[in-house]
Amino acid sequence: MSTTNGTPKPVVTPSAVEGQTKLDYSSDQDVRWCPGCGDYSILKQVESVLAQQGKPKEDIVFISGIGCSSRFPYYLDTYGVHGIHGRAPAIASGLRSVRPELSVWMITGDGDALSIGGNHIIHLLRRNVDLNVLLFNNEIYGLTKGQYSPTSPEGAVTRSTPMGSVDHPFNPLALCLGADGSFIARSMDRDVKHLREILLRADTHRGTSLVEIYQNCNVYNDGAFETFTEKATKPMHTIFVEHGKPLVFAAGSKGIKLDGTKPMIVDLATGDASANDLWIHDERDPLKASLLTRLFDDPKYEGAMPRPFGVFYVHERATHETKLNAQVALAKEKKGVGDLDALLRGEHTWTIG
Amino acid sequence: MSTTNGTPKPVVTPSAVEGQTKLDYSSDQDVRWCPGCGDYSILKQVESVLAQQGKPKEDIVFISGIGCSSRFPYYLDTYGVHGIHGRAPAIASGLRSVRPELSVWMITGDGDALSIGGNHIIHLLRRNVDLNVLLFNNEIYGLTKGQYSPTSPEGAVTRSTPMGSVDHPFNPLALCLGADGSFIARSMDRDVKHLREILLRADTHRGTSLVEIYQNCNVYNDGAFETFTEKATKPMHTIFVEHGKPLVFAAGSKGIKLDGTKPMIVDLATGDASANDLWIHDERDPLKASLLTRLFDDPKYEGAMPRPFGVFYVHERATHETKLNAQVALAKEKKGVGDLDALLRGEHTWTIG
Amino acid sequence: MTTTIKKAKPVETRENVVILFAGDSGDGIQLTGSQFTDTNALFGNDVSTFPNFPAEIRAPHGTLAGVSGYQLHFGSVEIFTPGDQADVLVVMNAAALKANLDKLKLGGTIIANSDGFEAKNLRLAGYIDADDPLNDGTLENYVVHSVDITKMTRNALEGSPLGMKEKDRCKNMFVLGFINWMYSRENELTEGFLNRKFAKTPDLLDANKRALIAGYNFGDTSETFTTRFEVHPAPMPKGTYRNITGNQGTALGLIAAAQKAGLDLFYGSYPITPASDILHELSRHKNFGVKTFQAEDEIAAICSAIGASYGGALGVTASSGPGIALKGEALGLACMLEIPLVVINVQRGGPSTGLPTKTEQADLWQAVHGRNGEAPIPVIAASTPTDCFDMVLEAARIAVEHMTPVIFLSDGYIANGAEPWRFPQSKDIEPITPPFATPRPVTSSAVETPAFLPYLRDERGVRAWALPGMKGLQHRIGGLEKEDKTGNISYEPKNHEKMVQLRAEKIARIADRFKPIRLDSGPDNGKLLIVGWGSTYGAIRTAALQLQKEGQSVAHVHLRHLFPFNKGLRGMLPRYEKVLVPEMNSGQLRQLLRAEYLIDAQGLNKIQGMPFTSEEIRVGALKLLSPSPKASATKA
Amino acid sequence: MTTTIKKAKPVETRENVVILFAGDSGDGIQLTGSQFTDTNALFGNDVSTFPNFPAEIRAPHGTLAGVSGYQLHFGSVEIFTPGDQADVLVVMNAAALKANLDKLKLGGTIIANSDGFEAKNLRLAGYIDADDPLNDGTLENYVVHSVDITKMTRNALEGSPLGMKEKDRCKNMFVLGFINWMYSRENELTEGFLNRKFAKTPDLLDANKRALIAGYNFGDTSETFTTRFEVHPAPMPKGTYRNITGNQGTALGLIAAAQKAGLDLFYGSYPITPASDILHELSRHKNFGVKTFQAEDEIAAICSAIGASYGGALGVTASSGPGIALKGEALGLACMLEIPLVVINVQRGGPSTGLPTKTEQADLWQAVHGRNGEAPIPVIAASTPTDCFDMVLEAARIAVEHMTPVIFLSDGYIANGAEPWRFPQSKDIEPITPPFATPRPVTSSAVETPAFLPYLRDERGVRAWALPGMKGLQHRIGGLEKEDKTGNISYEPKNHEKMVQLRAEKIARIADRFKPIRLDSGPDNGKLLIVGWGSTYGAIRTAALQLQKEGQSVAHVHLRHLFPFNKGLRGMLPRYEKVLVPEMNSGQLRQLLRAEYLIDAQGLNKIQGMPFTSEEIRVGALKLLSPSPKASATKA
Ligand SMILES: Cc1ncc(C[n+]2csc(CCOP(=O)(O)OP(=O)(O)O)c2C)c(N)n1
Ligand SMILES: Cc1ncc(C[n+]2csc(CCOP(=O)(O)OP(=O)(O)O)c2C)c(N)n1
Ligand code: SF4
Ligand code: SF4
Ligand SMILES: [Mg+2]
Ligand SMILES: [Mg+2]
Repeated sequence: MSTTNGTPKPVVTPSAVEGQTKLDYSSDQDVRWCPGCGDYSILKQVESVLAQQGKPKEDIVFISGIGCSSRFPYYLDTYGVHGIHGRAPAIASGLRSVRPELSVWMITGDGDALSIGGNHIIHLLRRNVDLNVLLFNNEIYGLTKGQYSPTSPEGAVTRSTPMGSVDHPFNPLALCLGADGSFIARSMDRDVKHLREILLRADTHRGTSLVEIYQNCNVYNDGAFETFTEKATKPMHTIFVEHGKPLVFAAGSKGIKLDGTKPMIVDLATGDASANDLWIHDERDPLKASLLTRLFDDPKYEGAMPRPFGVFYVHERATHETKLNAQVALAKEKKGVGDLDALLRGEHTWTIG
Repeated sequence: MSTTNGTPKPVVTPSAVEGQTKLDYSSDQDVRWCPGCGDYSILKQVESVLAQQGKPKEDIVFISGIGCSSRFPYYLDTYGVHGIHGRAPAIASGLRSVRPELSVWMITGDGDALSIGGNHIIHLLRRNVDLNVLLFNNEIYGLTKGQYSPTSPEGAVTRSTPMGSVDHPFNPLALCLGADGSFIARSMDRDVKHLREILLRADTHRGTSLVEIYQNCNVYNDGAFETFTEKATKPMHTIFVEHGKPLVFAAGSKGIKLDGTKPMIVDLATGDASANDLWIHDERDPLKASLLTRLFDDPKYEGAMPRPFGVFYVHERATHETKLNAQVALAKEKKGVGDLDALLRGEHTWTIG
Repeated sequence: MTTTIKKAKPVETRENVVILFAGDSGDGIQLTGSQFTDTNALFGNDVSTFPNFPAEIRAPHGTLAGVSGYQLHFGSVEIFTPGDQADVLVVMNAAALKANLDKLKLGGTIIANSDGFEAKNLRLAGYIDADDPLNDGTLENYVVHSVDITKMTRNALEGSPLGMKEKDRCKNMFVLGFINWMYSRENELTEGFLNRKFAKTPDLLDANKRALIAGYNFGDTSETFTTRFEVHPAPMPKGTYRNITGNQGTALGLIAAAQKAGLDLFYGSYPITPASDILHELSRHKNFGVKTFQAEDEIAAICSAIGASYGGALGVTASSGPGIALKGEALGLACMLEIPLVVINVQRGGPSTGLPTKTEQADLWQAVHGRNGEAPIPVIAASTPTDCFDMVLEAARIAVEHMTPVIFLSDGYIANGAEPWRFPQSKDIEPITPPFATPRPVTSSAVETPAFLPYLRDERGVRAWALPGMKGLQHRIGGLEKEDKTGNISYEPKNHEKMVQLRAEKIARIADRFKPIRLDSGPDNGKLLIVGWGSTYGAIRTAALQLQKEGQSVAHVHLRHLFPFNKGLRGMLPRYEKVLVPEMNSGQLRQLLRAEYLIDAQGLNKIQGMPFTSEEIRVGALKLLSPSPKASATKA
Repeated sequence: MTTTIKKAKPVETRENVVILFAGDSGDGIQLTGSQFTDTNALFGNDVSTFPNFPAEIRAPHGTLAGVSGYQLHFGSVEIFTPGDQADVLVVMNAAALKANLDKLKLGGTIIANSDGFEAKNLRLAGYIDADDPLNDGTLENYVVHSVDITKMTRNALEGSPLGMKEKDRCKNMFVLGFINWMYSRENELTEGFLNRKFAKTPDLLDANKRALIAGYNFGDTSETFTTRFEVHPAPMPKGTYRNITGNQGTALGLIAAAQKAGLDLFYGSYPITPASDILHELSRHKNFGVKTFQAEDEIAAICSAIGASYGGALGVTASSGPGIALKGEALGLACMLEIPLVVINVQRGGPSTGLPTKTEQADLWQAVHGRNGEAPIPVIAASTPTDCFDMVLEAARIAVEHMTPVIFLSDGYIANGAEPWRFPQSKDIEPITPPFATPRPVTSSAVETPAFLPYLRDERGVRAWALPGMKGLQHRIGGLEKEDKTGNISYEPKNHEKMVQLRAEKIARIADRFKPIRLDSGPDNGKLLIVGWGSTYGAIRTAALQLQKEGQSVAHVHLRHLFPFNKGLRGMLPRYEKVLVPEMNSGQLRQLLRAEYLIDAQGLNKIQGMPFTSEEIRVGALKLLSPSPKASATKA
């Protein structure tokens, strides 16, 4: 396969590929997650986004590591690689280097991406390889039956920590931003509409689109995110950020304003603060984005800040494969397409007889 | 060796250990770095700090990975492990788990720590294992003779990138802060006084003290940091931050103030701004610290922000080994010190004959 | 309470029984099985079990992929395997039947939960146009008891405040009660278990107990069951016993080793099936000074263990094949540093991710040869669940006393399987003596102190263990080649060769301490020697004893030391006309034996993720003894 | 300009000469050596070189640790090694002499830069109380020419605007000029080289040229040198030649393979000595569609190559022992995926970090056995620098045409050593045919398309290569065991065994394509067969030819395929009374041969980070032929 420069992804309108319906993208394998697992809803939204984007199936590749989440590729009728634990980013980077015209998705879990795969993820982000990375965060090792993960809260009692975990967990998005990720977002399995929107945004971003998805493991860590997902508590504990819009939550009754670099909750109902005073979300501001990632309080505590969802940060910069392939093109242009015989003969030769 | 809870490091006054002079801490091995290598000055300062702290040599351990920098342990008459590439954090974590009373230093390079060892470093930082980590950043692979590293600037022409690197480099301190490091600092080989101060601060901090040290590799990447280290350019391009003090540089003629979350350079000479308007450095403020790490402009560009040096961030939180050993102590207290016979017999037994 | 056994129904005595419980992963099959195992063990039977989990991922209810099984072999005679074929098959639904029927012997008994054979179940299990096997005659060669366990459990729980779902979860207790009755066992032990488990949830406690008793009484009263059975206690060696799985044995062995060496135990590990249970078990015993560290990956796991050993603890790491593959570089470092380290590989089906929940022995080559450079490391394998305790203790003993990493091989079969264990007394376990260096007074200046020689060796070629904190012994070690004695970096050609030899001799000399090799059974010379290693022990032993009964000239030796070999092996092998090496791989031990002893060892290889049956071994041996058409070639 | 050879001084003819240049790492020894090599090669001599670098870390000037050496063997006869002992030793300082004197044959010539023997140098070199070996008689068994090269170079450069330091850096050109004179060679080639190198820095160009000529003229005029030498062209096969190192050969072989297969070359690698130069070389040839990816570690390196191969490129990764150890798990994945992949191991001294700049062959076991599970992977080794080109091409051919990872073994000795290469014509290189699958029309709904079978195999057991983008061939692959043909996940026992066998047979069948095995030299039956592999080729060949001259019944076969073996080997081995296997390890190939063929192969093992000398092989062979005290036992 000879490769081309990082050609822009074909922007295909839904109608582009005739008669593809959502079902079209699902494979013939029966899905094998536990009944009630949050993974089902994510699969559904991805299928729906694929259908809307309407790219030809054969031009799409799903690459994953190992974990419950990483079984994902088997359930889609695209190309797919179920890799080894934590290494999906490297496999995907190699693939995109030689096939920049393909649409590549990467599926990973909190253990796969942040424990064994941590190094590959941060290097993927700094290099900015054009992928949609879906990080299924259920704050547990599901597939191996319930050990704590790098996102499990301190004190978490799991099969490997009967007295509670002593590890301070990662703040995944702070880490990803620290690695200079070019697209950082958070969504949840339970809010399908939001999830769908974010996945669409991710797919259209050119570069590594990292989407952390809060996903419920109803077998080993049920309800880990219920404060954010359940009707009763969701309004007070979540805030959905949108570019150019003020940070409001609690059904518009509360907002967040910035006092210098310090975020504070203000009451909008009692007119002692108005929408104009509020922190206006700017996706392009890396400093504000890092402040957003720091809104990471444990909701259990009094006066905890709400947890942000949405696209935290977007930055357009050249992808790794574009630059790599540009050098190849440039070399061909400057030196001419390689002549094997010239290469073999080298600089100094001598002839005998 | 039975272990104790993370006992506080003995605070020893210089006089504590009789007649130890600086020389005391250097080993009988002759130092084998290239003449002129920045590593020499770092070694010198570490020896001087050890002498000042005056801990008994046998209670100090230096652990390193692989690289020119990682030869460091051989040159000190303490205990030392020259490990394998990138894995020093894991070796050190194991050691501290069982020997929390020791003083442990870790020596690593930009390749060792941020390329192959990236995952271990970020997990070390989040767990907050009590170590002094000296990251020798020379923006090159020295030992393997000059390939680019994860901190080499984009476009860097090295032995493995004749057409220039296409990798966007890490911002090491942003990454470390993103991993929730509890002590983040930067210094340079050429400013020995500053280096010494920072090393002292690092040694007294309880937790993972990460110090990035700009180190000149005069053979493969000579002058990488000269804008920051040379008399002529240093004043305009560096800013030395101190807790509670305003951000001033250029010999007091310029300062940095914060417009919301936006840092801007102001002129102090022409009275159009005064020290009171300036950004006051607060080591304890994680948000401001992350803004500091973002002062990372390439000095070549017009209007580049000066590069900060000093302690960016300090946060006292329990170390991993303290919590781990506390659980052991608690278990012994609650269940009583383990009785092997009771353990072997278990719950249900039956007797025959 | 205690149910009293009415002698109403006739009781037949059996020498041994193989019973296989099967159902949905959600049905609590593993619990039923292990409870019945404990009851029989406590009663005095010899037992051997084989839990067969579904693939890691939980499959939709009622599908073949979701079937969980628990096979128990108990008897009044010595038992070495979970049994080749089952006498009784208990199935909670159609999928369980479909998946396990081939494991039931002809004429065997099937106890089926009729409620699990609805059209839906049948379809999910893949019965063509949902024909019910219970009624369409497919089972005419078996004794079938179709019982609506669901309904009867619900009836038994009438009035209980529990919801239907929770009630149905008590089905397994109904089954257990019934089986207790069928084999003349008491509910007592299980009741005690339930009291502890549900102490805080009286409703669940009550429901489970009621289901248990209901099952028992059902057997007593139901017309369909005319006889019950009795399996007398086995003539086991006098002593006190408990039941134990291989992974438990491994965990306990490590703690015992640390205690006997006076060291803290540091366990650095990254979860992986089927090794994780060792981590789970150890993490519960912190009061023994056990420190468990769940590392970010397998490399960090082994390196943290190396760091802990350097600090003076017993450093241990464990994984399974794919994770062990990641530890190769660090193993080389440990080999160079010459410090104690135990590396556990609970083998599973490979290559790559392979068959995570299935068993295999295909990591032997990796253990013996899987490193760069000349890096000899002792390799030890356990042959049964209880042997895991003894062998990991041996591994730790060698690691500490000989200052070397040691690889301990177990596998999914013995790791999860259980058997009675006549556990030792702490005082009867020989102490382990770490070769600690002796600290030396410090003088104020480094120059004056005569240099400490970290790589000076004793007569066994072992260096001293100098720990940080020991005065005057400061030294630096690492992965670069070292100068003899001083341990300083050296690239000197002759020195390198010498160090390679010193490291090799040190390991070779470990064989000096092994007990003389002895046959497991059979004549000390003859037609055929079966050489086994690891978890094939039970099947080979059973087959060998059987063959000897049949008058065949067959002996069995089982290797626990795979590297270095027991010196006695060299003399033993030539005393037999033929050598057969059964392995759950393509012939890895066979390759090592052929190279070492130049004997034409033959292989009997099964690579199905399932243990050998003793019959497969017997047939394989017979083929070699007399290549006759008689011994039908069940290709193992 | 061209210097004209005045025939003033008598010229002696030599058949072959071994010259060893040695000095500080800063002295430009490697350049002097390689320039003189090129000059002789160009002249028509056969040549073989051995650059011997100091340990990775640069040591203080003048110390033993800092000595860099370059040994060149050139002649009018066929040359297979850099020579056992040197005829001429050129040393720039005392340390260089101390470190290399033992490599000079008795009566050999020493050309010493007297300026490098100041008291300071002598102390640094560790000469006891700074006795000057040039004058204290220690060298009485050698012909010593002490020349103040530094001073003469400075004189020659008088008036040059260069600083003293820069002037002194021209010393190596003075030496080269002098040696050119001594062996009746022209300065021409080097002048051309200098013109290119210093095109942009006329001062340096001028200085280097002046030093070069000064050295030449010094020889001509100086009284001390009475004779010069002549080495006539070697009777090499007709053709056009160039000089090439093993790492260059490997890089070029990979590019040729990709071109011949019509694939892009993707090289994912993490720097490590001595493999890095392959990365450096490849990164200069992007115009061949070569994509080099410097990964964050070795695991990412191999995984990126797997991803690239999955995408339809020729995926290649390389490292040395410690890095290869990290690739084991991913190798297992590639084996399961059954996609092309070339994994290069440029071996170095081990274990662990070992001796990074020294050579060894101790990673053979790791290559053949170093994985979890049954994961057979072909292993191929190169025997000389030029053979690296042929063998890596062979490795890539097998990888692509048989859809499998292949391990290619080189080592530090041939990787850095150079020899003349009669390079092939592109058209004479046989094309490589990837077994691409054929895309199929898509229908609008997945249900209607008959499922594509990614694991359907052809008669060689090879599956088709279906690339993303190919219509209608969407499929999912991974590391879990697969169902035959469909590639769907399967835990079915019999299927697992079948797949293990299919994968093994596929690899075994690759041997069908090997050329018939042939001896390198010697009778096709007799007393002794020497079986070699890898970089020991030159030493063994030289020794074997010598022994045959001496009338010994000795043959030599050199293995390039280490797994699977060439089928002809089975018939060949028994035709000799004894088999000797020389290896730079403890006997790894020997172990494999003994297990496979049950022959009592003997080992000749050298583990010193240095290649065998042909004499060591000869003596070892003689000992085996007639264990007499005569053949003194130089323990290799
Ligand atoms: C090299 C290796 N180490 C360990 C494992 C075992 N393992 C499989 S998945 C997994 C973690 C799963 O957790 P996560 O990534 O969060 O995925 P989830 O199952 O929660 O979706 C582990 C430890 C493995 N398969 N391979
Ligand atoms: C597993 C492994 N991979 C690669 C190497 C080769 N290697 C040694 S040091 C090094 C990088 C050195 O760079 P850095 O960490 O920045 O240290 P420096 O030499 O610059 O101080 C590499 C790639 C190795 N020794 N081991
Ligand atoms: S274990 Fe948890 S994450 Fe895995 S499939 Fe089940 S519910 Fe989902
Ligand atoms: S190569 Fe660079 S980093 Fe290494 S010792 Fe030399 S100067 Fe220092
Ligand atoms: Mg998870
Ligand atoms: Mg560096």
